[in-house]
Amino acid sequence: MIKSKSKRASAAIEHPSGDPRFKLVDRTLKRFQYQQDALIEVLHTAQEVFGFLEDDLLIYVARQLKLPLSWVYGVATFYHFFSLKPQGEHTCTVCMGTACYVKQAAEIVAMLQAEFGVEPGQTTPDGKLSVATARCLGSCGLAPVLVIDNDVLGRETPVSTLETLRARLAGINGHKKAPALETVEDMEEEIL
Amino acid sequence: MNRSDLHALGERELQKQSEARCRLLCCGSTPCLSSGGTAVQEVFKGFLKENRDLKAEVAVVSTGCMGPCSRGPLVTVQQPGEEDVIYERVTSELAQEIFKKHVTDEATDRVETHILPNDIPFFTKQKKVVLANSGLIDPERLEDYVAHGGYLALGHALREMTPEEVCNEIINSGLRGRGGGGYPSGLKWNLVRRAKADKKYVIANGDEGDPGAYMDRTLMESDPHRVLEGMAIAGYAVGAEQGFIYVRGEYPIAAKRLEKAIRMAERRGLLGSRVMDTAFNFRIDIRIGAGAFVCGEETALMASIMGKRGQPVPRPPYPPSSGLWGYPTLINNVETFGSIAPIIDNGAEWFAGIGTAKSKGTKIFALAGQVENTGLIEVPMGLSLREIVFDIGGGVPDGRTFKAAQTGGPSGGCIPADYLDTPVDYESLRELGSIMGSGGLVVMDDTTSMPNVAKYFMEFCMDESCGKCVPCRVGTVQLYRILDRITAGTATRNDLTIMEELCTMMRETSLCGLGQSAPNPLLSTLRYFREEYEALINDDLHATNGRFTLATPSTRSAKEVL
Amino acid sequence: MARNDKIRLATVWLGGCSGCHMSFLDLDERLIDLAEQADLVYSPIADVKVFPDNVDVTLVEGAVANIDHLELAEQVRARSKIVVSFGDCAVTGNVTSLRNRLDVDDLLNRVYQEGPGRVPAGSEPDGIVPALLRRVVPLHQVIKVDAYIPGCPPDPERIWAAVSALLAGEPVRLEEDMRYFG
Amino acid sequence: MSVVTLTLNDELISANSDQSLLEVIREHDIYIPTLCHMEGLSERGGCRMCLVEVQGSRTLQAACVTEVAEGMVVTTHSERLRKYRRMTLELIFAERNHVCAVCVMNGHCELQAVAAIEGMDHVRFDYLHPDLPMDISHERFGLDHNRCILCTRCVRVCDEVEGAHTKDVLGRGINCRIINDLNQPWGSSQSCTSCGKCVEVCPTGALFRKGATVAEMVKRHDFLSWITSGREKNEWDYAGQAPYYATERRKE
Repeated sequence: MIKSKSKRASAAIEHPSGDPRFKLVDRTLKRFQYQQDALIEVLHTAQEVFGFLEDDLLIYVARQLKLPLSWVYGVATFYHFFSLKPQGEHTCTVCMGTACYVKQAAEIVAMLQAEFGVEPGQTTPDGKLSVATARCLGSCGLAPVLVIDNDVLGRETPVSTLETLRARLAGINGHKKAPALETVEDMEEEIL
Repeated sequence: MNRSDLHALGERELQKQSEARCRLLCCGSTPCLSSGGTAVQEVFKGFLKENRDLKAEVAVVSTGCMGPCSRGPLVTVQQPGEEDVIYERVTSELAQEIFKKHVTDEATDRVETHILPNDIPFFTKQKKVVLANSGLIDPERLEDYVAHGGYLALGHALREMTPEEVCNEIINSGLRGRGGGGYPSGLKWNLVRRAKADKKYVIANGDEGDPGAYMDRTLMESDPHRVLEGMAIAGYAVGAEQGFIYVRGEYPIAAKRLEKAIRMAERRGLLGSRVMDTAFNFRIDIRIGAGAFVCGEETALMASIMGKRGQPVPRPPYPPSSGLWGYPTLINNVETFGSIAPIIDNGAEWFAGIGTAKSKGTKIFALAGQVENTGLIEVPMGLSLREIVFDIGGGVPDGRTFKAAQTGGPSGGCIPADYLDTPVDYESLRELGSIMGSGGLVVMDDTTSMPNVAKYFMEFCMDESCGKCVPCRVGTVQLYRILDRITAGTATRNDLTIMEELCTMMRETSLCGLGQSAPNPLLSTLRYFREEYEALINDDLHATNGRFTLATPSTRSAKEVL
Repeated sequence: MARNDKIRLATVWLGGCSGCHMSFLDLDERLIDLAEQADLVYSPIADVKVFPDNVDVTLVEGAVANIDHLELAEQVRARSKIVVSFGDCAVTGNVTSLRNRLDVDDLLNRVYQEGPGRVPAGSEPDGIVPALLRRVVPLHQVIKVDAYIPGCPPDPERIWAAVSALLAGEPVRLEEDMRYFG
Repeated sequence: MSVVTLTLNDELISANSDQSLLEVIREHDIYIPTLCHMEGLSERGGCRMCLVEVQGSRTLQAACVTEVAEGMVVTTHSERLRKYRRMTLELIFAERNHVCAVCVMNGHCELQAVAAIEGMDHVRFDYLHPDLPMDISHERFGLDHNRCILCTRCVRVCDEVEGAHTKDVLGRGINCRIINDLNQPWGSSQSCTSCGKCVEVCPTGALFRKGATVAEMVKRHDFLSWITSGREKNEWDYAGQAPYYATERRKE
């Protein structure tokens, strides 16, 4: 591909923890031939595999791509997609696109704040629920839209959202956030 | 694969399709899938599983977007010799009835009420050029695209036209950038073509960030090959061998389909080395955005492709002379690339015959907000706003009245009812203080508070400011705070003056388009709905000073800045 | 100049250290010139309890930090023709505003409860000690201000340049080297 | 390289085609304020102080990142430009806690000087008063985010001149902040060479030598041309390093 600045055969440094999940990050690194411009792609994979970007992971990526730590940290914090904190067991993302906004999506956010005490971008202290807002999920026809644990729900009201969330948190209607990926093989399948 | 192979492939597919007694097209776009479309497809597929003998004559196809998203899930039934029938709000139960009626020929009267007539203005006022295949083909099958004339334009360009001729064709078509700026695409292509360099790049900008807009997502999801074909033609025209599609991170389905499309096209020799047995090589790679609106700005987008913080750099130099890694780069919106193949197929004159004197062709809009029919529409340039909102959109629901239409998202403005008869083209919208933008069109009814709308967009710009230049980084925060005070009723007349001054200043001094256009929603609402702001201004000094005392509740919004 | 034609001058001390007033006194012999042209009708260095009516020029030192400041500032504006922000605290909030990063209750607790000299608890306004504002703000955030004299404190030359312009009925235009904050 | 002719404030002048507008403006002894620009570093174009009017251009251009061109007509000072410069300064002063009176750089600060020169005598916007920390974990230097204007001179000098790239910028928009390595205490940085270049190029009191108190911090920017001309041309540039004759020094 382009600009093979740092082509290295297999100089990969293993992470001391021996966590097998690093293998998946390595796979993306290899796919992009350890090119520095692949940083964002690598961070995407890293976050997908680990759930969030902890310091050790950022250091690992920086070392593999031979980039300065501050550069990697600067990129990871620039983009909203990357999270440096662990996410809750369940997530609720409220779309705040224009169409959802004019259809009172803010009321749902206010409800979440009142009921669970969390603002967008926060996780409840018990680690059960993370609340986020999105710019536009591109489902404006169904406004207001939200995503609970990867399920897109349309034409929501504060009441209907609360019901769904209570059920999810109580474990009724069961499935957790993402279908729990137990093994590296599962994850490989998921990612590829 | 050369042109005759391509032709044969298309013929085979057409033959196969015509053999089917009944084709059930199910919309597989995000809005339909999330309103129950998945279950509908499962019902159809379940039937076929049960009746294996039907498999040869009945096809269930997951297609791209059919348009009227608020009426989803949508199903189109195609039968030879008959007009297509579109069903709206299809449930699992209804799917069974549809299957009975069209496949097993059982009588049922329960489906009639769900038929969406295809002679309603929603369809008749539209003109589908870019979205011609959307909703009719299976986006995951190259053959289906080829059967609908796909990759013929690429073959034609490669065999019959010089790069210069391709550029001229695009210039003559009058096509302008669909990402919002409206720069003549052909001129841009020519700049890149003329630039002398060892390498050149083509980038398709699919980082559709405007809230309330999903044209690009739909195009990438519904007809990915069309984008690839447009890019390949561009690559040939400008002399690039590498292309990138920058897909917004929120669009995983689009990315997956594009990736699959690239793989299939490469396998068939329509991309990659020696494209269609010519000397032209063209590879396309996907880059996934990571959530930054500013990356829609071309220099920020390139920074992001290069793995950096998505911060814009001052222009000039413009990407056509110095872009990715310093090489000449052509950046166009995916919708622009979507218009290329039809132009090559039908000729520049045909395309220039659609639209107005200065704005040619069609434009896709995402119609949303307080309007009866929300969804994705494609109309000829120059259609009036009234026709879009009232004829296609079906007007404002719940007996409310139309107040304004917001176009161009956070960089655009609000157009009031007085201007409903304005033709929608680049110049007219700009004159009204808005912009065409990428195509979000949100209708607001009389319950909407305009200062609130302005505040909403300012909060957006504040969150999305990259932080590089002072006017945008701090100006957006200051404007947001003033708007917050205005909506809370604690703003003074002086606040209003400072706010207007700051708007003008940011427009003229910000580094990139985001900061320069951030005041637009505010300025346009101020222009048309000034009385709403005035009504919220408090002229009693003592009362407004009350915001500093502890007794008064905080005027800070829940989302406190800093 | 007839005696009753004298300019009615006032100086006000809000949330500041009084350094600006000290600097004002450093006008030294120029104070005598000043006294010939102006009457000091209200000032922390004059024993006047109520801010009078019909003041021509008021110099305000200090930021607006509590409700008394707020009230006085509004009075000053209502009763003065020209109001001047006098010194960095009035102009920018300066040191007085350094507390703005803290919540008011935290601030009071830190100073009066956790500090060495403990004061009985009770955050209810008692009518004697004025309640703090949520945030310390510069003067022009609460009233219209006509001229600004930056500096912490502004040196006497700066003050004199501004005051003599005002006495002559001219707008205050400080030279570049007299415009520095700090 | 060729010679171009352009009009600068109504005067016809000539310049080398590879020069930036800012260089040419300064060569002609016209004062134009800058904050993020620094001789010897790459240009950023972020502070917007050096904006000028270029005839025929839709927007104002930052002189530091604009190349001169034949026939260009440039205005460096107009009512509009003066007003915008003052407003930009107002925004900067409102953004963080620039309390000159208690700053190590009082009297030597570029921001303070530019404000005085441009006549920015009060800020009409809300002071945001963010609650920002101070990093004094480094043995010799301190970083006070309250004084930082995000000009990124420190980031650039660390990357471009020292080559360590210890510093970068975290976050975006109003939440941007200068970081060391992985947003860790400066003193714990492994990549920092403690060369102190960042401190010397910082225009405000954001980076300072420990031990300096109010108004005591003076920075020297001239070392950059010393290093770069020495490295690139084997010529060490004594400009601005006066007094360097021993006799003169003795007179001091």
